[in-house]
Amino acid sequence: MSRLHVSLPGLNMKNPILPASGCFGFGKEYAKWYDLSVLGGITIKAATLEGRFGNPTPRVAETESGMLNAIGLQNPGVMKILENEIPALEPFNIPILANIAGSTEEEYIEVTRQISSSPQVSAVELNISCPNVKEGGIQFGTHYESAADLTRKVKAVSEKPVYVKLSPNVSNIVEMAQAVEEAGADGLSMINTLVGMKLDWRTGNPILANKTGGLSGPAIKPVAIRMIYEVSQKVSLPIIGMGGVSTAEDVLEMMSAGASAVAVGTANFVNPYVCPEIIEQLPKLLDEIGVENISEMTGRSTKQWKTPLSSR
Amino acid sequence: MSRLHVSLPGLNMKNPILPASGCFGFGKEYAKWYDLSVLGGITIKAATLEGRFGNPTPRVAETESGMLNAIGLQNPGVMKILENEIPALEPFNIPILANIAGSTEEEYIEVTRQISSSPQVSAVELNISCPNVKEGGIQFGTHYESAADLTRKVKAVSEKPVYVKLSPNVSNIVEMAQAVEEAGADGLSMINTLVGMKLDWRTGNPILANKTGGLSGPAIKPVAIRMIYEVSQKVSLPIIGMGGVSTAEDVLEMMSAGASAVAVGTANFVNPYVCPEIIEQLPKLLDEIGVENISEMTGRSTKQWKTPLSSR
Amino acid sequence: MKKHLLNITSNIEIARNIFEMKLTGPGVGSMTTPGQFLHVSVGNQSSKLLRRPLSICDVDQERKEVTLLYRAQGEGTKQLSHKSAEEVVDVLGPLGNGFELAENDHNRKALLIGGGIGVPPLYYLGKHLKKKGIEVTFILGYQSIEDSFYIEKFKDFGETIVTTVDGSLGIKGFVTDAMKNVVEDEPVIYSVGPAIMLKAVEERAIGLRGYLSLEERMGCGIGACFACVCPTETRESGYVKICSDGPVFKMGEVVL
Amino acid sequence: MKKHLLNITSNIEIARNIFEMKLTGPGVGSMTTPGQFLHVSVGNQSSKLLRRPLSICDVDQERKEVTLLYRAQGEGTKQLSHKSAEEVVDVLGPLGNGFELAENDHNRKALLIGGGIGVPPLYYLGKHLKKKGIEVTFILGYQSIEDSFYIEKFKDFGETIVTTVDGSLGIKGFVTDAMKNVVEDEPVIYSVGPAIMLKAVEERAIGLRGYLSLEERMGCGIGACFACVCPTETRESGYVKICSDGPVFKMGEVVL
Ligand SMILES: Cc1cc2nc3c(=O)[nH]c(=O)nc-3n(C[C@H](O)[C@H](O)[C@H](O)COP(=O)(O)OP(=O)(O)OC[C@H]3O[C@@H](n4cnc5c(N)ncnc54)[C@H](O)[C@@H]3O)c2cc1C
Ligand SMILES: Cc1cc2nc3c(=O)[nH]c(=O)nc-3n(C[C@H](O)[C@H](O)[C@H](O)COP(=O)(O)OP(=O)(O)OC[C@H]3O[C@@H](n4cnc5c(N)ncnc54)[C@H](O)[C@@H]3O)c2cc1C
Ligand SMILES: Cc1cc2nc3c(=O)[nH]c(=O)nc-3n(C[C@H](O)[C@H](O)[C@H](O)COP(=O)(O)O)c2cc1C
Ligand SMILES: Cc1cc2nc3c(=O)[nH]c(=O)nc-3n(C[C@H](O)[C@H](O)[C@H](O)COP(=O)(O)O)c2cc1C
Ligand code: FES
Ligand code: FES
Repeated sequence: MSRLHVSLPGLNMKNPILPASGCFGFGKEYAKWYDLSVLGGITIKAATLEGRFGNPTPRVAETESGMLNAIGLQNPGVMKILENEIPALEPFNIPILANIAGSTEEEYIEVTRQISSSPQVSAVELNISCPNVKEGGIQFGTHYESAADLTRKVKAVSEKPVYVKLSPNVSNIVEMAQAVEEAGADGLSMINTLVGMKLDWRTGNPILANKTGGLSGPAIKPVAIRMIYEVSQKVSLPIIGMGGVSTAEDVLEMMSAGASAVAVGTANFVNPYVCPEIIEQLPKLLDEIGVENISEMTGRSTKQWKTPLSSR
Repeated sequence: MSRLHVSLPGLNMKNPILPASGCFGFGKEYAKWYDLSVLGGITIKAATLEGRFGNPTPRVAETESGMLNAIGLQNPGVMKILENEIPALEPFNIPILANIAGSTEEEYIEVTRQISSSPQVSAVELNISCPNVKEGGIQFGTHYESAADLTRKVKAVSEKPVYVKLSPNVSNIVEMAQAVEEAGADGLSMINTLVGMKLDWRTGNPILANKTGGLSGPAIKPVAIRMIYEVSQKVSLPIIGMGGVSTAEDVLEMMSAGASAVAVGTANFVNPYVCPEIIEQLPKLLDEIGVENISEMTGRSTKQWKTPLSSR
Repeated sequence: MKKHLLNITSNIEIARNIFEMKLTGPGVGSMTTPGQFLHVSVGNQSSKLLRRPLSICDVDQERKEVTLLYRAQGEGTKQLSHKSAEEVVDVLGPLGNGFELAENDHNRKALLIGGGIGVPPLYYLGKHLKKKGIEVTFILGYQSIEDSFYIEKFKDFGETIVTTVDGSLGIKGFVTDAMKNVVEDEPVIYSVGPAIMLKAVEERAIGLRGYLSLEERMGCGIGACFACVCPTETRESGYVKICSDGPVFKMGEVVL
Repeated sequence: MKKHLLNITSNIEIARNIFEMKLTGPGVGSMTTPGQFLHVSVGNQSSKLLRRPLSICDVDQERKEVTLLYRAQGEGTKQLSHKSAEEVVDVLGPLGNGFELAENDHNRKALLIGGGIGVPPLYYLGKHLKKKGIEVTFILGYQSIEDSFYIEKFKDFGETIVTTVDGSLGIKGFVTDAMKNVVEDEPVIYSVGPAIMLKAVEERAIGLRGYLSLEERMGCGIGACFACVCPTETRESGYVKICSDGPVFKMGEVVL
């Protein structure tokens, strides 16, 4: 087995790198740039029950070392995704993590039921943290009981392991993580974007048509690292870490904080080859620090002390 | 009256620019660089009842377009501040905003009582949001009732207007703002730092001795703008905006979002002259967009629509 | 599709805040279609993450040299304007679908209408159309004479009508003010500029065949992030992506 | 105190990852005291906000040229190492308090002990002490021969003993392994290096007078942010700020 191999519920990955949801479409665009079979896995764009057009444009804005997006969950709907998008990924033979969104519990449940029954889908990622649509699930993402409740119901119908994607826009990420753990989640994805905004100083108008958007990119990495560090000490679920990762060094930092696999989002826009480049770089860095298997990296920052550390 | 003049409770400022607490010491270091009387005001470093040594070093780390700090409220204690530090600012004849921290309600109350009675102090800033000390008030900063309670008690003893400095590490900043408004705050300062962390990828160890720290700098500006934008529509208190401001354009962006004055923190470390340079630049930008008085900028982003906009 | 590191051969201001950047490298070989764009990184190690879409303005295949014209307006393009010869620029491209070159229209006329920083791609397009023997007319709209550029060069390929908003050069007004008799003339329309201009052009050109090149803020530039969509009534999905389905669309195809 | 824009006259690698940068400008006039440092901005418009403290290694007041020696290890210093002659570097300084030059010690000896990237400020210090007629001995500690630099230049000012951890040059071991007979010799000690080295030096030099230059991660570099404190038992406040009260302290003054 390769030294980069990692194994998470439903996701048997030849390396810990997968693109983050919404930053890689359904894969076919990047398949024109490189052979996707080098990836550890792929997270596909959020699926809702019916197709959605999303928000008006402009949908993106640049910020210092980051970007704002307010795409608004545009997608063709779960049926078309199952018909057209997922089959196209078959040749690459990599685990597929299907991101799921909705406005109501019923929508989440139905989308999960449909998508998790595809033999190609390895696991589902419950997006209860999209800040960009009025009914994008953010109500579940900041309210612990609703999140736990939804997790329980989705788990009941899912044929595949369920990862819950946490919003960083909460007072206490640990309590949120514990709530969904207790509700039966198989893993956590964290973090989604921070809610942010940018105005044109000349006019005072927001750049985004949606006004606010989700902040991603290197700017938010310190928040992601902190939250993964805190949560990994208090729950025993595996964590797919994300938030500002753009280099192999970032991947090892995030795994040290407690992540078992790492998703790369915004960095794909900066460099479409970023995922394969990171994957190529990882063994060199492991050599540099004398670590044989990358899975040993997970949680190094806390393992070094005998008792778990709380950070404040 | 100058076109840059702004007036907030207790703070009659010849321009809207003041250094942020903790980023400017007690002023005397920067007084070696320029004449502080050009400033609209000055926020001094947090005072506690007794002197505190703060956290072990390293206390700062660099992140992309930002930095982490975990100073830990080091200060000589309120008495020495009143004896040695505040009098040294007298020659500059600018409003002084005194930042107050504590571990207990009693400490906050006592520090406020003492410092607000100084004739040189124009207003106090209640720091209920320091993420870097176990007992730095963060328990008040993320719990609405405790924050309101503390505000009420501090207001009762303060001889000067009270600004409450809000933490961005909350699920709902608007509810927090409303709670302290109801409790009688005279104004809001926002935002304090986001809790973040950085690890050395080679060792897995945190860079900061305190492990986690507060994220500041341009990286967090989109979060600050969003929170000021949301809060300014739901409370009628004046807001001292801060978070990543480093140019005159940033100042106008933040005022457009709803701030009445703007504090500059981390940018002082990048360029010690940043405050006077911004102040010099502001009239040129106002000319460029044809605005006479800077106070007209406050809340432009929302004033342009007839009904207040909620952003999500 | 490819990422290329190109070397700057020159980067000079040719009008107020308008820069002409010439870049060379083997990657230029693939840049053959007018209307396509490059997704340009403005700095290394920098806090500006997103690439800037810039149209291909001209290509010299012998020298393997591509020309971009850009306005230094925001932080990113200003940063680009400070780069000097020999420095390297990281670009993705060529991206998007360019202009259809009206193969069957060789005995017809073409009217190329560009506003402001929409002008550049018309240069490479005009060159191609002229080579095909099509009679080309340009209408180029600028803010004022100080903002105008490349006018003499456009004249190599066809009649060139200039409009300026302040009247300091050519016709005072907008490009549409120079669109007399278009419908009778029956040219094929090719237009690039802000949405508001494209809309006005479309209204003046009802019944004609034409192509519009759209602008929108982009994330990926390659069709993956859904940042740059535009509604359409002619496609089943209900939208197009400007970066990968466009930036050039048939007139009438998208809802402006 | 001042911010200066200095022009790079040269920036070259003189040992493995060790760069010598020479900078010129009128601001150099004020850089007269060994042991002070410059707070150096590593890039414009960049995502690296914090300045890097770098010691003054040498100053040529006639040419108004200051020399810095730095190890390109992290992102910021690597960025600095890519700058070329003619480029401008933004520095604050000179900052901090330098070495006391032992005015009354002209008939005594000085022992200057530097480890790794603590070596540079000893050069300017040695120059000054020699000019005052003091007998100078250097102990310079490096990782290995590839990391060593400036040894021949140090010899101009006094005996120069080298240690390397791997034994590839000079004495195998640490600087303290070269500190024989120090106490009997009674030199004034000047030492720069990591805290662990300074502690070891201090232990070997009990009873001697000496100065230590400390390192710590800095925010402001000018005493305002309290990032760089160090405990002390000799001052009322209980702490010193390395950037403004130091970086040089009397031996015994700070708790290492
Ligand atoms: C297909 C296409 C072709 C283009 N061709 C050219 C050209 O040849 N010459 C030229 O000068 N300009 C062209 N533009 C516009 C150009 O992309 C923007 O002017 C440029 O991105 C602005 O960047 P900035 O750094 O100046 O502004 P900033 O405000 O710093 O940009 C911030 C972010 O907003 C985006 N943005 C801002 N304004 C625009 C805009 N008008 N269109 C798209 N994105 C924008 C930037 O790309 C960046 O992501 C084209 C745009 C598109 C979509
Ligand atoms: C007073 C003083 C004088 C110094 N003189 C020299 C010198 O002459 N030559 C030289 O090569 N180095 C010197 N150093 C150390 C030098 O400042 C660091 O090596 C450098 O800041 C590291 O930056 P980086 O970009 O390589 O690392 P990064 O890891 O990118 O730095 C990130 C942040 O941490 C800080 N940092 C990292 N390591 C150190 C360190 N060892 N000490 C202080 N801050 C650190 C950086 O300044 C920056 O703020 C001195 C330090 C001090 C305090
Ligand atoms: C353009 C864009 C679209 C996104 N769409 C989704 C989405 O559909 N579902 C989801 O769970 N997260 C979505 N995200 C969030 C990312 O998956 C990721 O959690 C976040 O961007 C942080 O990672 P990054 O900093 O590496 O981009 C989106 C992010 C971006 C930038
Ligand atoms: C080194 C440092 C020390 C700080 N100390 C304090 C403090 O004592 N009290 C306080 O209310 N805020 C403190 N802050 C927070 C700032 O006042 C400000 O709210 C925050 O840094 C965001 O602004 P900026 O991005 O402009 O730095 C500190 C920030 C930094 C960087
Ligand atoms: S920019 Fe990403 S889809 Fe067009
Ligand atoms: S670095 Fe700010 S006090 Fe020393």
